[in-house]
Amino acid sequence: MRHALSGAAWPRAWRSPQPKSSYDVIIIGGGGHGLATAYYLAANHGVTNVAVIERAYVGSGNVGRNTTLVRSNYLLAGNTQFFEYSLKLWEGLSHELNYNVMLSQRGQVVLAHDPLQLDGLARRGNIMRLNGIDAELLDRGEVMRTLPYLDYSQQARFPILGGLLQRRAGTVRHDAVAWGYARAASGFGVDILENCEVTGFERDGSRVTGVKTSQGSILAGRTAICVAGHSSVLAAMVGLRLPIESHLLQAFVTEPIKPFVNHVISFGAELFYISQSDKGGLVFGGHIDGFNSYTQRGQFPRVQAVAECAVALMPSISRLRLLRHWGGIQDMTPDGSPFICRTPLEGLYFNGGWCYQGFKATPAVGACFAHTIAHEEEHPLVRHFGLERFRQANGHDEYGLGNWTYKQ
Amino acid sequence: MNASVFERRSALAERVDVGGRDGANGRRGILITETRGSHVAELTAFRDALYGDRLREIALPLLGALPTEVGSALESARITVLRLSVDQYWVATRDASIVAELARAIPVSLGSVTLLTGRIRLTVEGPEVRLLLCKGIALDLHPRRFKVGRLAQTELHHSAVVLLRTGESCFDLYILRSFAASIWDWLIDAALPIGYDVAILDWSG
Amino acid sequence: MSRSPRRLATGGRIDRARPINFSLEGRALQGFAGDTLASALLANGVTLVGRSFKYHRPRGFMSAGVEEPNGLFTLGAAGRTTPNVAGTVTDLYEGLSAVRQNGWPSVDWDLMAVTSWAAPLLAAGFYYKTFMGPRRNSWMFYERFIRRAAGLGRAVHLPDPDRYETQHLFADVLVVGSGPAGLAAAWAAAQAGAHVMLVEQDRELGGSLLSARLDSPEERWRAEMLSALRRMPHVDIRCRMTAIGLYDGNTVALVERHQGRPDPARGEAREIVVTLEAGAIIFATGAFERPLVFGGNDVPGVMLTSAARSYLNRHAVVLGRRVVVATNNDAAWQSAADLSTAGAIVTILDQRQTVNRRCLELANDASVTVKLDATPTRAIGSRAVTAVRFSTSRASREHSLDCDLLCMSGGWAPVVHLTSHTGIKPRYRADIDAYVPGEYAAGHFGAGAMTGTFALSAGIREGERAGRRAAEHAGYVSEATRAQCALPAGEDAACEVGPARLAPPAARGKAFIDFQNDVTTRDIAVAYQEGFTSVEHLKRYTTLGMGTDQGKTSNVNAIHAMAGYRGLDPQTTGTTTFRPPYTPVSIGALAGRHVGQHFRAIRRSPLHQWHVANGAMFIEAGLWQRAWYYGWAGDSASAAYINEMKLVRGAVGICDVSTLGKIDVQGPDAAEFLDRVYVNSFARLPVGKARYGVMLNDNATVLDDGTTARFADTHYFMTTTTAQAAEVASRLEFLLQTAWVDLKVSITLVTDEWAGMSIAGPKAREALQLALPGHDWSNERLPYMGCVDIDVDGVPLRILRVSFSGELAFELYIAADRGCALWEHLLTRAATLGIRPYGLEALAALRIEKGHVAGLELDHRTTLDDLGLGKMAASNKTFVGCALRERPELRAPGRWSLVGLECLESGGTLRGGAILFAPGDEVAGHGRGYITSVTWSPQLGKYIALGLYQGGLVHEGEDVVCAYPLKQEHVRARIVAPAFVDPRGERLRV
Amino acid sequence: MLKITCPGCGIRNYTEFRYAGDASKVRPAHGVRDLAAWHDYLYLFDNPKGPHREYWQHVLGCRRWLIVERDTATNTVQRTLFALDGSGA
Ligand SMILES: Cc1cc2nc3c(=O)[nH]c(=O)nc-3n(C[C@H](O)[C@H](O)[C@H](O)COP(=O)(O)OP(=O)(O)OC[C@H]3O[C@@H](n4cnc5c(N)ncnc54)[C@H](O)[C@@H]3O)c2cc1C
Ligand SMILES: NC(=O)c1ccc[n+]([C@@H]2O[C@H](COP(=O)([O-])OP(=O)(O)OC[C@H]3O[C@@H](n4cnc5c(N)ncnc54)[C@H](O)[C@@H]3O)[C@@H](O)[C@H]2O)c1
Ligand SMILES: Cc1cc2nc3c(=O)[nH]c(=O)nc-3n(C[C@H](O)[C@H](O)[C@H](O)COP(=O)(O)O)c2cc1C
Ligand SMILES: [Zn+2]
Repeated sequence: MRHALSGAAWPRAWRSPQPKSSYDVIIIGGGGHGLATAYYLAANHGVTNVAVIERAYVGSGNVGRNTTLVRSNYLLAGNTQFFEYSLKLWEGLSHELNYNVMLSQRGQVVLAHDPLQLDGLARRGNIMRLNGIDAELLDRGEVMRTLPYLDYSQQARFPILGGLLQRRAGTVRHDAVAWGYARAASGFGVDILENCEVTGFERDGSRVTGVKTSQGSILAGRTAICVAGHSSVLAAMVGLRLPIESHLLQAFVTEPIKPFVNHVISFGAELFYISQSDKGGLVFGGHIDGFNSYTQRGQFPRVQAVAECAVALMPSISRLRLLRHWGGIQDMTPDGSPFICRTPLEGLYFNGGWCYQGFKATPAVGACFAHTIAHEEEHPLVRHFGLERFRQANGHDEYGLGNWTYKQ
Repeated sequence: MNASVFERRSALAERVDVGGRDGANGRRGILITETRGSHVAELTAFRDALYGDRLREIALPLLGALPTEVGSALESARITVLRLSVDQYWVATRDASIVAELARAIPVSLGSVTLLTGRIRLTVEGPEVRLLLCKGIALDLHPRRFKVGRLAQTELHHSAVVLLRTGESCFDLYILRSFAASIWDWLIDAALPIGYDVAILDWSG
Repeated sequence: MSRSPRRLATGGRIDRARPINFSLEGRALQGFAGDTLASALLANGVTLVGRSFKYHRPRGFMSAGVEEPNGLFTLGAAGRTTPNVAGTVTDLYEGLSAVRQNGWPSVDWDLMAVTSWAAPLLAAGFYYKTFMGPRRNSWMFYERFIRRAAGLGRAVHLPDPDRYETQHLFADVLVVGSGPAGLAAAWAAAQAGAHVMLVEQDRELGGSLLSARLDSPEERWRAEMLSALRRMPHVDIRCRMTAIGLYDGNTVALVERHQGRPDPARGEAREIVVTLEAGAIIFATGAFERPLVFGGNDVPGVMLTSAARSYLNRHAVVLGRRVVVATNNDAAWQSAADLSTAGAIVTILDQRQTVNRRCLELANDASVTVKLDATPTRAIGSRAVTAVRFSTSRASREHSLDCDLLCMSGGWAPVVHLTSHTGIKPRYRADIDAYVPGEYAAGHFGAGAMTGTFALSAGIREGERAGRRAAEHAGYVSEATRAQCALPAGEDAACEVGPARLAPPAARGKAFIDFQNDVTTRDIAVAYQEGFTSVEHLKRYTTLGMGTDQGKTSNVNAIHAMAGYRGLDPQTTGTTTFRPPYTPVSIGALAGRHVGQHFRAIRRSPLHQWHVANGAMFIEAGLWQRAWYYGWAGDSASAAYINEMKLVRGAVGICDVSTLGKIDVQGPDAAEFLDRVYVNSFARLPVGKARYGVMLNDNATVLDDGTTARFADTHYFMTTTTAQAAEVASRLEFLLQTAWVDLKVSITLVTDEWAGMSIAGPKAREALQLALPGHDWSNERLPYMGCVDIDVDGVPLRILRVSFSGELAFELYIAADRGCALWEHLLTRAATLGIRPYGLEALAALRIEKGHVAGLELDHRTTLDDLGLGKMAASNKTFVGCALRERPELRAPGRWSLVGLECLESGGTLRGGAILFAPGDEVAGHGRGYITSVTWSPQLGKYIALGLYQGGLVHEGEDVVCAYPLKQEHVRARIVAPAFVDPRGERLRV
Repeated sequence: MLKITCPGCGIRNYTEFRYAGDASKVRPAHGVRDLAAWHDYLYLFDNPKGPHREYWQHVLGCRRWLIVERDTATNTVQRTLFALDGSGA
């Protein structure tokens, strides 16, 4: 605050060091997950001889291009506790990092348009309540009172029957998360190496001993992959095949307007969700484009389909104008759940497969992955997220997706 | 067959009856016609090159002629034959007996003859027909690219349709019955600024 | 007709004979046809047009085009209220009403301007460092105020009364932009025979030529070119159409705006979004003029030079009497000359030590005072500019010049947006101090100012060349058409550009870089010091370029500033990513006609109209609308379904099942094929019999269930659930075409070909005997699970004796278009039995009583065994999913599997989504299962349910607690076999 | 817009098709009960950034299944054939 009031600049947010020849831990990927992992390694486990290697700039990946929704309305054992842990960490994060990440708990309403959907939400809400997580089931009238500007007319193609409200859900300022963790980790001595791309791994038999990068080889006791949409590319460098396909998800923002939408609203007829940023833009997103791609830019028909959902949900959005749309590459998994685990290779750890939901998980991923790396054993909250889970059963299928990466 | 107590009913009955509307410039640039009482049958041969040829041998005398190119159709007064893929044909006719004859003539070991009672045939025509269709169909329908007699299986309003060009400014659309009312509503909505007339061509008499 | 103080009596491209009335905040004003809102306001002396985002500083128009950062308005009223519209691109229309934005209580007297006293607090990144407050959720408190202050215009929560459309168009060659380069390109491509579409966002063709005087050679050239183009039949010219994005595969998204006020009742669209596929694309999008960066460069009256010229020559508006033009390049000299010729006293300050001889001659001829080596340091004035301070490299003292219009020109930024959309990075060209397209994808060509070719004739020739090459790419090679078009008479204007000098951050007064988002040179310094030095970090930390203008006037200046701090050249720093849309586009336009009921197609059963006419209420089931319940049975679903159930259990009802998926499976290998896809055997199913089948996904979860009947050795008729019909069909086709290519089977989707109806209840047979008396409906002829094709009056009918409800039942299928007649026939002929229709709600309730799985039981997570159907799996054959079904956890005894539940509390309600616990359990955590489907059972007089429970029927007879904390309910229930009615199935077989 | 040339119908927008994943994976023969083989087939992907062989069905057109060779880094399609003609590698 003092710096802010005086108007003077703060010191450099994070150092820009030269790479050392070796580290105790190398984290590949300077997104939210990689930076949070580095921070918690230092803060919780005293491991500070750490490098985060980022091929572009910090936050250039999905942490900097997601729709910033955080929530803990999960159903399956394992998920409820993990995501609630994450939400709790969000609630203290600005103070912990001394950096305002602008957690805005404006509440999320998930809508239902047929009775089965409503029963599904009821089950979800009941599970949340049974696990100490706030949830309210709204009938049509209550949704109308809470969100009076949705389409309740005869013209609505999929009438709104009700919804599930989690008041503690909301949004977080995405860039601030990357910067806040980077700054705090750097403060502990973590080296953040930007514009440094990992191009291969150093190996000693079945042990991974470091990475090859665009700035030379760097050795490490333990190496952790945190590269979101590029997990398979990294895995291929050590000959691993993953239960992951990379898909493109688009996001959208309108011109800034005065407060218009207070909550985060999720349509139930198709995948579509919307909220308003502090800057005033309506931020929204929909379904993945539907075929695997690393292009980081979307197809126009998806833009139109998402706009159609927007108007179907909220007819008054029609006159507002789309300012920008962009894409991010995300890992899609057969069951929609992620991986945080050791790998078949010694010294190599993996976090990925986050589908649509990795941003809200950022603090918990950091804490649990750091634990997993530090203790060489999975944190109890992430035991469901192993790479081998499909050998036993169908994995951890929160939304009943079957086994399709591309239909979610 | 037509005298049955179970008379055929259009999926668009109430809709077509409403009639047309003038467009923004006071004109009606489109005519949409629903053909009633036609019969559409699908002929397919099982996957085997020889079967396809046999099928053609049998069908040819009954149908008079068969389109040689995949994605094209032949029209005569009584009958339209559409070739959807190598060994898949549609026969659209006002004459139910042709379908019956085909079903009799083609052995079940060779392929199948299925009466399609769930297809609605709409004809859209008029000087503005391409303007209307470009609102929903993502194909280049310029006559130098899509000639008279060409057909395409494509998408219209989230559903699969067969589009056949029967004239410079005249197209037939075969649409699925369950989507028909929705597509109709969509079409006349799209035709609103252009102006349209509607008509019924009844072959059942 | 009122005379505006600043409007010239003659000249310009306005039609003085067509005055247009409009209003600003209720104040009646007048302009002319040909005006934009901006030019009309300026003509009326309105120069203060908005307040800035953060500091609420007064602002005037900076530009005359899409790059405008300041002059944003809220247009229209009620449902037509549209915020954030740039006045510079709004064509004036009769009755237009505009409101300026972001001032409170008004833009003229903005109390929020106090925030500028707290300016130090608002430096880049201030949010991140403050507002955390003492408590964890303090931000939520501050945020309320920040949100209210943020945002530009105010939108309304009313539906938009206007109409939009989408279209698909095609062209051999698309030309974007109708400046000299674009016109020449379109002409040349059309000469070669290509079908050309020429799009221009402006209301008129000509681009920068529209800013030339009407008596100029440029204007004569434009007119001749236009008439040449209009004579070419295959040139499609569209004004008011903006290319908003370039996508994969030569796809360009465009938006066309209606002129004036469209009438939705007559079908007129306000905007049309076009997806255009082009054989080749020519980008002739021109260049934006860059502002100069000096203190107070945002004071109203400071404006881009090209804008001042455009207002003068295009709209006949003179914006100042004492004008200073500050520049680093030649283009501004023409504007200075034009302003002077129009009567202003003009001084030009050029940063360069020497300039082109032609510039000096131009100035001399037009009596413009020239000062070289002169860099503006500060504009003086608060609500209007009154003077400018400038310095030279020779003297340390600042000079001052009074002025009421200060024009600035800091060089040119080619419009490289579209070519960058597909990921091509722009390249920096030091000679013109600008970014140009890094490369072109195959079939893409650039021409004119957008490639850095600023000289007029060279741009025209480049356009011509691009036009020919594009036509060639699209397949039009023609040797005969090498003819060149004429060039404008006279010598081209000079067009050299010097380097832009930025005011140092220490200079006095705020020097703005991003005007809309209030990013100053100091903010860039802060970002630099704090390490936000990459252009992407700079953007995100300062919000630079993130406003409605997307940094069209600010990005290059910002990059230069940061490159300067870092000691890098602009090629190394690079630009931020360009993203669509090029200019903001209405969300309604993107949605087009897919709004309201047209949002997604509605599928209707062949009996739909009957249901409508006979009091049915409908419910969504995927795209289908299904009859939910009927008015005869009650006013609400909860009342009606019970009466409908009673009817089926007590007499006979009829239900529309046409939405079931239907697939014809034919061919010599049909039996083998079905044996592979179903868990149970169909090869041994006799002709004339039907069987319930279940198919699995490869991962052993249940994909679908349904009845399949055999009508011949090689012919089966498969039904699927409504929900999975499309999925099943695709799956079957997949297997046949990729894995089992040797099987001779053909699959035809016949869902739409058949109307289906189920006649169910103890009197079902009687009903059929009454309705279709000529046929044998006896149990012997058509036993349970029998099937037969019959002929009624020459019409084929397909009968399956299957039951979902548990009662004696027959499913009748008939050609879809005859369905309604059959349905009515049955109802009339069997009326004496009291037959009536029943809907989906009753159907679902009946099946719960019977214990059939559906809906939430088939949720892609449950396996065959979970649903109690494990014994259906044939052991003597293999089927899809059988391998992975053997995985250990899928076979574990403790899996949640299907149970029935009976409510034990009179007056208690079972609810779907309740969580199940054993009586001794702590009611917390994830429970042992949950309720999937519930109904009131008139038969049993209580609520019954299906659910999944850990261990399943092992616990039969035990009590459970159904917890529903959302309503604070705990209800006791008992686990029972999931067959509440006629468990032995006797009623089915009568 | 991604365009796919259906060998039967010609060049179309990708929206007429449905994507169905990696076509280079070999489905274990019907009846094979090898858990590991099915696991790898169903759950593991090369997911390359570069050339990719994949299944699409022309679901709103001729309904045929296709094999499309496309570069996932650029979305450019190199080749399309009917799955029936391209089974195997
Ligand atoms: C459009 C969109 C919207 C989303 N919305 C939400 C939402 O509302 N809520 C939610 O919870 N989740 C959301 N997600 C998902 C969420 O953003 C991601 O799951 C999450 O950000 C992934 O973790 P990350 O932050 O570490 O990833 P990233 O920020 O992507 O970090 C990975 C980093 O690895 C780097 N990298 C890759 N390869 C290499 C290499 N070879 N060498 C070095 N570095 C490399 C990348 O440059 C990148 O910076 C969304 C995703 C997208 C794309
Ligand atoms: N002397 C100089 O230094 C200098 C600098 C720049 C320009 N110029 C002059 O400007 C002219 C350049 O000609 P030009 O043809 O290259 O450019 P132009 O500016 O004359 O025309 C570009 C046109 O493209 C349109 N446009 C841009 N993006 C569009 C989009 N996405 N969709 C639809 N329309 C779009 C603009 O509205 C404009 O009309 C020449 O006369 C040149 O002399 C001179
Ligand atoms: C939550 C959120 C809000 C955003 N708001 C804006 C905005 O108001 N203006 C803007 O220009 N971009 C906005 N963006 C988009 C960014 O400019 C940028 O497109 C995005 O971070 C992806 O980066 P890229 O386009 O550089 O690939 C926003 C992004 C996010 C994630
Ligand atoms: Zn096809």
